[in-house]
Amino acid sequence: MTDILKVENVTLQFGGVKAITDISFNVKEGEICAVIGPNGAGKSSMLNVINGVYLPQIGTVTYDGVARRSINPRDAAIAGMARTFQNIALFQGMTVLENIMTGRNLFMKSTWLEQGLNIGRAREEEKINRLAVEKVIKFLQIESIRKTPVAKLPYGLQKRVELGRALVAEPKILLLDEPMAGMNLEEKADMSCFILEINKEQGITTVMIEHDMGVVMDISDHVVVLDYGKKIGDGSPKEVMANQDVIDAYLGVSH
Amino acid sequence: MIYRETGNFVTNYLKDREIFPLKFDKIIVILGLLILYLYVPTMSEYALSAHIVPILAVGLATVGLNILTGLTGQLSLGTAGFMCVGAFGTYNLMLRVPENFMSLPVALLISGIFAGLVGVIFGLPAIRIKGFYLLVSTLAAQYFVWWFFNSYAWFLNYESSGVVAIAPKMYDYWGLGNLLGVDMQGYPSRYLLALTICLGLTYFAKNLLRSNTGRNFMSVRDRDIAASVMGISVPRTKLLAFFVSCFYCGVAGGIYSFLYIGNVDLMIYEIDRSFTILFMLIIGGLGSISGSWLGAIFVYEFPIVFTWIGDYLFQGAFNTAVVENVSNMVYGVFIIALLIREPGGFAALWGTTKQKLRMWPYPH
Amino acid sequence: MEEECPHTKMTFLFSYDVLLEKANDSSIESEINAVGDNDIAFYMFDEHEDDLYKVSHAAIINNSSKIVTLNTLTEKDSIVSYLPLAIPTNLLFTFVMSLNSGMSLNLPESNQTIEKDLQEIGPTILYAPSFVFKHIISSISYRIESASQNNYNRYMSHYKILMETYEKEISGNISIIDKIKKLWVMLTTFAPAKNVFGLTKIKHAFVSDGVLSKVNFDFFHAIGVEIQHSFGQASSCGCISVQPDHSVSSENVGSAMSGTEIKINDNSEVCFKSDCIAESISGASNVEDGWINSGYKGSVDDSGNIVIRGRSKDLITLKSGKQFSPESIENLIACSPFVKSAIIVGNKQDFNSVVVVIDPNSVNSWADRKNIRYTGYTELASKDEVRDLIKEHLNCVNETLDSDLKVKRFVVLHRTLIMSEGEVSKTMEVMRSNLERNLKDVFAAIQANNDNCTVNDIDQLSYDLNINKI
Amino acid sequence: MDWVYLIEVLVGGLMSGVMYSLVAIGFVLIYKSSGIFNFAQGTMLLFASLTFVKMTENGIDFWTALFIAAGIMVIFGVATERYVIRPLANQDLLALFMATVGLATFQEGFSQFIWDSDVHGLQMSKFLDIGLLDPAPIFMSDHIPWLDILIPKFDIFASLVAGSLIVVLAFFFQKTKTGLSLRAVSDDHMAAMAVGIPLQTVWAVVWAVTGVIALVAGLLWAERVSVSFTLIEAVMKALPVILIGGLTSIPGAIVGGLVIGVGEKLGEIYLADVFGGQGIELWFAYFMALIFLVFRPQGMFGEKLIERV
Repeated sequence: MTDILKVENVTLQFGGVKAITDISFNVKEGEICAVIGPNGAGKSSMLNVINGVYLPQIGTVTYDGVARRSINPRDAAIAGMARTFQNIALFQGMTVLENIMTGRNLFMKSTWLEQGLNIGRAREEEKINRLAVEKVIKFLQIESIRKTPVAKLPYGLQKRVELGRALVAEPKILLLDEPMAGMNLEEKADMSCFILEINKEQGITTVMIEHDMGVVMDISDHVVVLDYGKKIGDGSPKEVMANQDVIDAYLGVSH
Repeated sequence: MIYRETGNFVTNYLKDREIFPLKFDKIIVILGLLILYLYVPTMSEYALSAHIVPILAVGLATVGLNILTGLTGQLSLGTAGFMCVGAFGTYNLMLRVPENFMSLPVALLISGIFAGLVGVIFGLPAIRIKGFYLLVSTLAAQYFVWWFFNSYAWFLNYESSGVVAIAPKMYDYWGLGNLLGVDMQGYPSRYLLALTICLGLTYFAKNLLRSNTGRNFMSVRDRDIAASVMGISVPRTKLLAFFVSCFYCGVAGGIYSFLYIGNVDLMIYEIDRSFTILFMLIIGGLGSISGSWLGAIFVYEFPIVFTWIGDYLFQGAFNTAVVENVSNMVYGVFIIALLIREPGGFAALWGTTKQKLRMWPYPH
Repeated sequence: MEEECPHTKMTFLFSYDVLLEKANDSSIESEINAVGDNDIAFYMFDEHEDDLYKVSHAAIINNSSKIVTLNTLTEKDSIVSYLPLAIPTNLLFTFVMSLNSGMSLNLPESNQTIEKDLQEIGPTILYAPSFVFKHIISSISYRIESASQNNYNRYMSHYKILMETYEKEISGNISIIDKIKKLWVMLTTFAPAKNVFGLTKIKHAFVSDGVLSKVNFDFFHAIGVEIQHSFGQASSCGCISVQPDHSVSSENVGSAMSGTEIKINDNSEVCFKSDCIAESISGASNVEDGWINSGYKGSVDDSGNIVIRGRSKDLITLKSGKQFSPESIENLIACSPFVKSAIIVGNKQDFNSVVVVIDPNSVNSWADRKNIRYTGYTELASKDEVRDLIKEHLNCVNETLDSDLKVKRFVVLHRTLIMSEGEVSKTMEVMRSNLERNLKDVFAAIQANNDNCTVNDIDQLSYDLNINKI
Repeated sequence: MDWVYLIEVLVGGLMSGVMYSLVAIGFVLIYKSSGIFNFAQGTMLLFASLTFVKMTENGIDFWTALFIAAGIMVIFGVATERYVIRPLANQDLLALFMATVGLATFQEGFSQFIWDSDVHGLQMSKFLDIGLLDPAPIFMSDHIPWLDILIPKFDIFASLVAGSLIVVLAFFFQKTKTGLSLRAVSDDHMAAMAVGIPLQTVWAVVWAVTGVIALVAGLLWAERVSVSFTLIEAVMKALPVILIGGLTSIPGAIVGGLVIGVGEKLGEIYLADVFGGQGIELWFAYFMALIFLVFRPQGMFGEKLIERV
């Protein structure tokens, strides 16, 4: 299998603070790669560098064979990256359906004039893309909340809607930032199933930040461990668990 | 209570996104259209000229501002400036283009496009500036446009008074009036033209709102980073919102000057009007097209009705200044109370009422 | 899979894609033609017998035709199916009947959307087990309980008017004023109330199992939802009797349909003969002298209507030797919107006791209304106020009962019944034997006449329950 | 190039900048403490100065009137916090902005209702005769003797008042407990609440202080433009100032005011001809602010936001 994503020597700093120091790792096509590490280890920053929200000072990210120091988030989306956020970034003023429909915006080719007049391509696209959205709604079992404003939903469901919004864009690679944070056991189990199914059935490469070690060990193929902005482990879940640095980081050996 | 929703189901996705999915609403809308087109034109000239036509004009501007502020989240205080571009644009098109090529409805739309382009220019800073900081750009637009038309007398056809009357022949519509034997300068025909434009543009706005463009607008408003991560071009979306919004304001300005007042007067496009329209938007409810119209009706009629009640109760015991001041006080308190009680404005109030009616007799 | 389901031949199971491919195959026509009338069309599952029944094409089509003709169903009708297919009568009433009459069959989108779907579709035929009707009553009740005081009072007074005029209506002496009153309360309260639940267009509402209590039955009839009881089981391909239209008796389940004969045997059990029957797959037979024993106690009244008293297995014999079917009393108790289910305990006892499961929704709303604080179901159920509420209701029920059947003690259960543990069936019928196994402490304490008991529940926790005297 | 003229213009610009800053400081205080974009600042100026003028016109002496007017402004500020801001806490910022616009409408009606809508002149010189020096010349333009530059003495007086106000404010925020609480609140609402700072009290204090600042600013402005409806427009002048300054910074408000004041004067002199018309000061300040913000979107002293996602 080829590497769909290569992160090479990436360093990111805000002002004088280094969030990420010289990190490199590869993600193979079709795998679930978990990025783990204590709070403040630079995990979210890593995702933000990968899809271009942050611009790293040094280093390249090679995605789909193209090496770049930075990528515009929009271009990343066009190239097939979709993601969810740590603090849910749903569009709070919109319904579940509208939120997920927004995920299809790259498939909408009609102009705003057509859409305003509600003619031709605009109608057709609404129909076709709605069909794709409905498939995702069914897959995530959120039929009953389709027309509910997302602001009214409980946390777990919002996470699910956000996953739906990313998924409906038919991405090649899915970046999930703590998809199970703050969920109860049942919700976590559901979410793990969804992620596994997305990965195995639809073959979408998944990069996931997660705190729950149980979940990480269960579903990921490849684990990258960060601590204080540095990479301290990289390998299969078993290898990583046996790594002394990782154990130290998690058990809190003084630095 | 009046809603009977049983058996009201959709069989395809296009039906699911209809503007009026409930049968009952459809009936009301058809009745409303009949009244608007058949009954209202027969109302007195006073009712049309002092109430209905001006409400159509400011309501349309409110819908325009709603697209920018309510849907896209870009706060604007330049509405009156953009209306001003529309009014002067229409006047100059009618004045300078040979009348065989130009007619009022066409001039209104073209000057709307002018206003839209001016809007795009002043919208450019929005790509970098966010939130309240953007006020400075729209205020610059407001003051600059006003100063511009004030300074360059060419646009006013060198009328020294600052007010130009509109020649009757400008209401000619390519001889349509003679053909139908109707006085096209009369308020009924002015009303019908304004109504048709407003309904058309409201329908257009509603369509935008429920289509991809509308969702892009709202996504930029709610979370611009998430929007760009999903492939939405945030700058393009903002500029488009400026264009569409200012187009509406421009057309509304044309309607205000041509179909309501009957002359082009710079003084009515001062900053106060921008605030009035912002009030209409907030009271009506951000993001709701029907709310914009409700807000426009309320804000426009409030001082009129208040003065009328004051006169009726006190038989002119107080002078107009006192009535105006009290009206301002009541109005201010009303706005604050409404924001405390229901920040979503009339649209949200109507939404909850409708929900109650649908669930009657149950509370939820 | 073959090991788990020995009666299923694997060749019949395809993935959906393969099925679709096969459907496009031209050979499908000949396969269809090869099917004979007496070949098996479905397997039906009987939860009580825990057995599968083979149903032939001819039998089930025949049975459904009878119902279609009896109720003059046409392609203009529509029905929503929301029970598992394998439940015998559901299959008959929804799938087969829709094919037979041409009416449209609707399936809800998911479990959570049933209510909304029902409202949107607005079916003309409702086919449901009694728990659905009870659920509708309790939903109305808990929603009204949480309404503002004004609305609540108005609803209650309208409810009174409705029931009064309904009684006059069936007794035939309704005055014009009463008619106007009824029209008014319908228009302002009950028509919209029906509408929210999608009941507006209902022409026939079939109850699949057992009978509704009189109060609920009358309420539905009063608001114009004509309940028709039916009776049947898997061995009869679903249905042997249906109440006719406009029947106003909540007691019976209608007379035997054409082609069906009814006999009451010596144990006063209902036996039947029918031209459409199904065979058990396990070979277990309940045929006695050519009559199939339904396993239900019952009788036939003067006008030929069958009255079902309850399952013979569940029969209770008091110490005094008095025998009765608990179901009728349980139904009476459960007709309160606050009671979800009730289980009578009385076998070999001096008197009857009852285990009550409260309805969380309506009791929640009621508690909110009364300003009662609680953290969850268990605490709510243990509240003195709730105990008093149930006690009051039981007193009312007792007034209608013979003196030796009166309920003397009751327990408010600390949890609801769990379907996955088999305590209730898919149609929410209480499965006594499983319940008695899971909550043996409660039943033992009641039988031992204790005042309280500690339950070691299946969740490994123990709960203290009071056994209250009435 | 006439250097003296240029310096005169510059100094004049600085002086009018001080006036802008005075209005802007009130703005910034409220924005800093609660994130509210207070549009009622202009009507507060009107209300304060109108109250003062009407009292002096009715024979109340300067200091008493000043004291009473300040008291009324404090009550008004506290009432605003209690009945407008508190019920709207946790609302979206636009709603709060609109509420202050509503407040402005109310205040505009209210102040003109209880007083009147006439234009009042205000000569401070009348009141400042406190015997130390002959007050009349202070308010006349004069040449500063050793430089031969024409500077209105009133401007110097205004600058002194503004300067001392800033010193008092600085003392208030650095040394008093309430001031420190305010700084804590402006840094982080939640954290401030967590350590037990009473948010609502702080807000009430801020609104009261803003009311007093509005009184001072109102009186100084009124000396120039008279007490009337036009005072409300002072707020429109202050907008570009605080936006350049960065909304949350008092030094920003001051520097912003000076920049706009000087820029406006220079623009009028050197650019008016380019645009072929008079009155470019109507929009020139906004353009300056706009161009500035395009290069520095968070304003001069505003905090740069790193958006966490």
